[in-house]
Amino acid sequence: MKLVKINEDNCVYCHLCEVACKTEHSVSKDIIKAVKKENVLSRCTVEFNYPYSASIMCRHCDDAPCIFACQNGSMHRDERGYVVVNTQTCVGCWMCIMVCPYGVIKQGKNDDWGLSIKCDLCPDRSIPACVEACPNEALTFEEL
Amino acid sequence: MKYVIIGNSVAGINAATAIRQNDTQGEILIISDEQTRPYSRPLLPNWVIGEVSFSEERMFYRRNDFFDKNNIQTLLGQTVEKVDTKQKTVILSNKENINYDKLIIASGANAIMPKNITGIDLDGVYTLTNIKGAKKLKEDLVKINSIVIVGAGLIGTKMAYDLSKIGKKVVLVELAKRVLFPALDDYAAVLIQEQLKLSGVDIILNDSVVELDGDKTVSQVTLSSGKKILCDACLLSVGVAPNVAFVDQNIKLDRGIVVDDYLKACDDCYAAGDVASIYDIVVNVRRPIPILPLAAREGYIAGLNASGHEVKFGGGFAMNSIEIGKVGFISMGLIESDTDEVLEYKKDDKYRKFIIRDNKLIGVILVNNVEKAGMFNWMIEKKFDVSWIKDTFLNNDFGWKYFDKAFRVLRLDRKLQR
Amino acid sequence: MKRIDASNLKYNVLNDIIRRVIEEGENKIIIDGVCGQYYIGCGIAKPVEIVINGVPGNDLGAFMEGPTIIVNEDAQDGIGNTMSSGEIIIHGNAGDVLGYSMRGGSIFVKGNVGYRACIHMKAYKEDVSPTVVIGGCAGAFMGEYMAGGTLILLGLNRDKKRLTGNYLGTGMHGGAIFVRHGVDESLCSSEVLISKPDDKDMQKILTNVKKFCDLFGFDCDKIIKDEFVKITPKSKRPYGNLYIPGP
Amino acid sequence: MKWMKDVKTYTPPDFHVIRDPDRCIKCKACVEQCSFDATFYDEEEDKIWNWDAKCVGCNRCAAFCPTEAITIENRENPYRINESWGKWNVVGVKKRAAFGGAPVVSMGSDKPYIVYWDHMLINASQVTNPSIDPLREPMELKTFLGKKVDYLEIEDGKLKTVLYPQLELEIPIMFAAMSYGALNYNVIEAIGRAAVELGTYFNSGEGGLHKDHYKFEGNIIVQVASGRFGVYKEYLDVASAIEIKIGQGAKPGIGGHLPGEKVTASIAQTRMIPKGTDALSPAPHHDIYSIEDLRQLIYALKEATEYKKPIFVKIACVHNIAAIASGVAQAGADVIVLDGFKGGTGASPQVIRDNVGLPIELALASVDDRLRQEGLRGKISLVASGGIRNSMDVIKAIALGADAVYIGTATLIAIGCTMCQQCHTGKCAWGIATQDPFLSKRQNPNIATQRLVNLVNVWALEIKETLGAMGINSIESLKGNRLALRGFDLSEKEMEILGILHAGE
Repeated sequence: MKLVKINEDNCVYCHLCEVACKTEHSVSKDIIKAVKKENVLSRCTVEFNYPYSASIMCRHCDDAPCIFACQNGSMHRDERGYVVVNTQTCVGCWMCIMVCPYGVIKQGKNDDWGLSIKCDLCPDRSIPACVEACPNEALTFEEL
Repeated sequence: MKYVIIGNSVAGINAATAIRQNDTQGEILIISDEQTRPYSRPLLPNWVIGEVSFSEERMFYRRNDFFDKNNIQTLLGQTVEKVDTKQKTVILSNKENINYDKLIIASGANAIMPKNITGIDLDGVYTLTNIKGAKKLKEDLVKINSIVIVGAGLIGTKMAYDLSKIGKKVVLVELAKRVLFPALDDYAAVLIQEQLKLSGVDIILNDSVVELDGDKTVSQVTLSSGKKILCDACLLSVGVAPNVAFVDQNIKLDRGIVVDDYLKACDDCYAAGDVASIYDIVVNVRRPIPILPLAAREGYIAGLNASGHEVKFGGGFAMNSIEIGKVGFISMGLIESDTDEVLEYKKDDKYRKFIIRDNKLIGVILVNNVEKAGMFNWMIEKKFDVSWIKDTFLNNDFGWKYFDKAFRVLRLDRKLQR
Repeated sequence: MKRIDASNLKYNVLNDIIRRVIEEGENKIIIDGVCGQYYIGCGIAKPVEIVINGVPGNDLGAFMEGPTIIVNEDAQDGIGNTMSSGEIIIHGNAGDVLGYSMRGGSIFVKGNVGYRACIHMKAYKEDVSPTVVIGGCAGAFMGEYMAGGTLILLGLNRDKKRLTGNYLGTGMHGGAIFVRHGVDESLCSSEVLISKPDDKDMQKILTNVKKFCDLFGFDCDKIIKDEFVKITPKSKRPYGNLYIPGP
Repeated sequence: MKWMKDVKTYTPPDFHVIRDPDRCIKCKACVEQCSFDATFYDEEEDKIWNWDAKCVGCNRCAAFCPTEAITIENRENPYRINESWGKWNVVGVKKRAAFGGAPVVSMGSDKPYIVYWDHMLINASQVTNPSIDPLREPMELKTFLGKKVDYLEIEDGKLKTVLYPQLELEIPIMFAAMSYGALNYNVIEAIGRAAVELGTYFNSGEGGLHKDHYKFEGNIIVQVASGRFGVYKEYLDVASAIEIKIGQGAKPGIGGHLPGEKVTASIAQTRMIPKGTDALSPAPHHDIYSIEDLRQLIYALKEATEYKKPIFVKIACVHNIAAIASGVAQAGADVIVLDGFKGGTGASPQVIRDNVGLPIELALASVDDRLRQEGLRGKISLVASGGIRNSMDVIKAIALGADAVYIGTATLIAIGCTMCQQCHTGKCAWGIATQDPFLSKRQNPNIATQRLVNLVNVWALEIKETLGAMGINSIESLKGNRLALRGFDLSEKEMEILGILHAGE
């Protein structure tokens, strides 16, 4: 299964993966609108602790604890085999956050309900937006 | 091969999923006394106050096509009266016998009805662990203006908050000195109590209900302190007890069904979910831990083992996630200790607490900054040596950045599987 | 042991013979009749012993790693140029630029040395540090740019001669120079500090002087009881303030 | 703003950072990329600020801004225009007066001296001696560097003469000496990999060679400079050739100076010096005061490597370069490297960089002439370096008499350098001239290698096409062929030194 490989030795802490992620997961698909109007949350998070920096996102565990913890089947494995959350049914109980061993699920909002936000490896793209945006090959899309 | 699963909820569904992954041919039958599609039990409080309805997909545990897609038979609305593990038969209350090759008991737990409260049989006394109890409460809700909730556990607390949100007068009575006693320590509980009070909930601590009075319907609650509270209804949420009435003598019981490391109760019979007494890796005892993530995993492992695998279940530990008003918290494992190393960070409504024993993390409370909680969960589960990294736990920006590079790379490259 | 007669051999021929002999596994070589051949022992990286009878030419033991070279007479310029380890023992005087840029091993000279001894000598990795002991006097610019190591100047055959020349320790930014009988401060550059050696320094001096005396037959006790001074750089960065970021 | 500016040492900013607030999405890409603190985020105000005085014009922020919200502009001279003083002279006086130090600068001189390359045109064939299509016909760029014998003796059908060691270059372009310390590990790694892939050589510079880079054996030229950093047996053995650095074009007659803060543990080990001390390269080699002394070092190195490797001697172009080069040739060097006035540097006093030396074009022509006159040119090889900016500069250099060229600045520009001239600060925002582990990550060796390979391959293609147009099918035939060049806008004297005719002649 192809995944986003995190090459921390190449990460330059530029946040462009986050920007690309926000844009890809916005309604408008417009970078400025996505950030300024839609307030989209990024699925990946860039961490920094000099000199380390890296963008961390869902590792799509084979044995995903978040799927087990989900109280109504919102967290599931899609046809590609990736762990994704059904935004229509998620109620934001944060049980997935409680068990995610990588700490990569974020708290978002979905109308009245909370919404777990996580990497869905861009189902509409052949290469995830963050990988494409990374200027230094710190994120690569490959078999892990 | 015929698999029979008693219980149509989290453990049962996951057991069926696991069996179907391994055995595409075998017959799978799920028996449940409930008539509904498997639904999300934690959402019942929301359903009661009308935030969500059964017409919405989010109310259900699996999508509508789940049984068809996985070729699972169901027998709904039937109560299991007896399990005969010698004959490998399940006897239903309508005296029908169902034979099985493998049995998985995932019958869950029911609300405890305390025997020492008089007047518990009156109308207007509710419980909220299944659809039956919830339905009753929902139907009567229009008539109820004030309600006493007995037991400030997860259900009690959430219900108290939800009911006061829709304008009911709520009194929350708790025997212990704080709300959410087993899940939170004093500091965190105060944060929750503040939220409850803000939304209008009266909290009475260190007290218990001894008597319910009323003419057919509850109208007054008497506490052991002698205090009397006028009300229209009383919700009992003092805990749950495993549903084990139907098992035979081959299946050993303590508080729940005793299982081995492979979740086996006896030959060809497995137990999973709230009904099973499993190993608590934090407090080192066997006991039922009635929480959803564990039920799901147990069900899945029981299903795997029933269909020919030998997967060990390493045990679990208590963990809770709840949001009351503006305060969201996650707690895991032990929450208080006088004898272990305790790390604490307190600032306004931010709270982080870690309990460490022998350089292993055994308990965590996170309030209002919970996104990395799962990493601690992993450390507890894996009995990870935290001596070299524990100093960073209290940082609000805790994350991968504090790990040793080699370890981090291995983990993020999925070379070190969870 | 192998004896080589170097009379009338050109340096490249002689060195080729030495290299071949070492390749064959010989670990002690005596070269007789040496008369000014350059580069003896240059670039040899084996712990062999080379004894030289006669006066070897420039760049004796340059770039070498490990050999012991014993010269029984005087030697010329560039001894131990950029050497990494090994030992050079001169039973006479040595010429200019002794131990240029050497970073390990040791050189013992019985007599005087010329100008610019131990320029840019340096130490690295804590435990790798060169040592040079000079029995006689030295010329100007001794220890220029010195970045590490130990240089001991004994001034044994002083004879009214100045112990060192001008510009002692110019640009020095590491290591230590020990001078017996003290040093004329006006000869030193402004980058150095002159102090009294502490016990640890004295121990180091004693060890090296003892070895020097064993090699050349002096009375160690007599030499060591005289006063020594220690010359060290004021800063590891002598020219740190000369420049500003431009443009 | 964080803190008020220092009024006492004020000089007007060189750049103006313009941020379009409508486009800025506060993603902080610019903030994290600026290593000079010229842009920073104020959390309380939720605002990103610019500080023009700190901007060095490296354009890292503009390059990374995903919404093109940032523009960097050169600030006009704010002082009253004075043709004889100019901004730089005023600022120069002020800075020296305020800080009490000599400004150190990097990269090649930016002063408007004449670039002779741009005053030479290349010939092409028409009708007679027809042009060649390099895409379909073989075109030889292979070059050998090293001492050549006068004549070959053949005995029994076999070569009797013992040939001198040679470097074999697939392309007459090598990567110039840039030391570990000036550049970081990742950049050297990339340059090494590119050299291997291209079949050419890279020069380690005077800072030694990291153990990890020994794997490039076969494509390494190592340098022995006055500091002798990292020079030891293995280092000499792993090299294909050894270069004695006498001088550097950007700072002829000046020593090197790697400040102590750049001497990290790894660099200290590679250079074989203590960690944190200044790495001082003396101006001269203190064992070289004459051509004879140089000869001594050349042969010491030859002895140390058993005459198996060519010895390069790199000299900076200065006024009597022809006589010096002749001496170097006679001292036994196999290859002479001429480093021109426009050559780059990691750090050089500004006045030296901008005023001392000689352009490579003139130096190369005069050295080639002199060596020819003395009958030495056929014996040794000449490498030109310092200010080679494109493939046509390579062609012109070879026509003026070089065997091959070194490229330094072009190498760095290929991998990101924007010539902001801040190498000496160690804060290179492009992750090139810095040892900061966080900044060094900005160079990904995989990407950088590819860029270098692309650059040199494209130059090679352009050279082949130009050779084809000239009707030459081997770079060898171009060497010293000054008839292929014509000058324009040059004085008679300049053309005389360059040895070329005026355009139209």
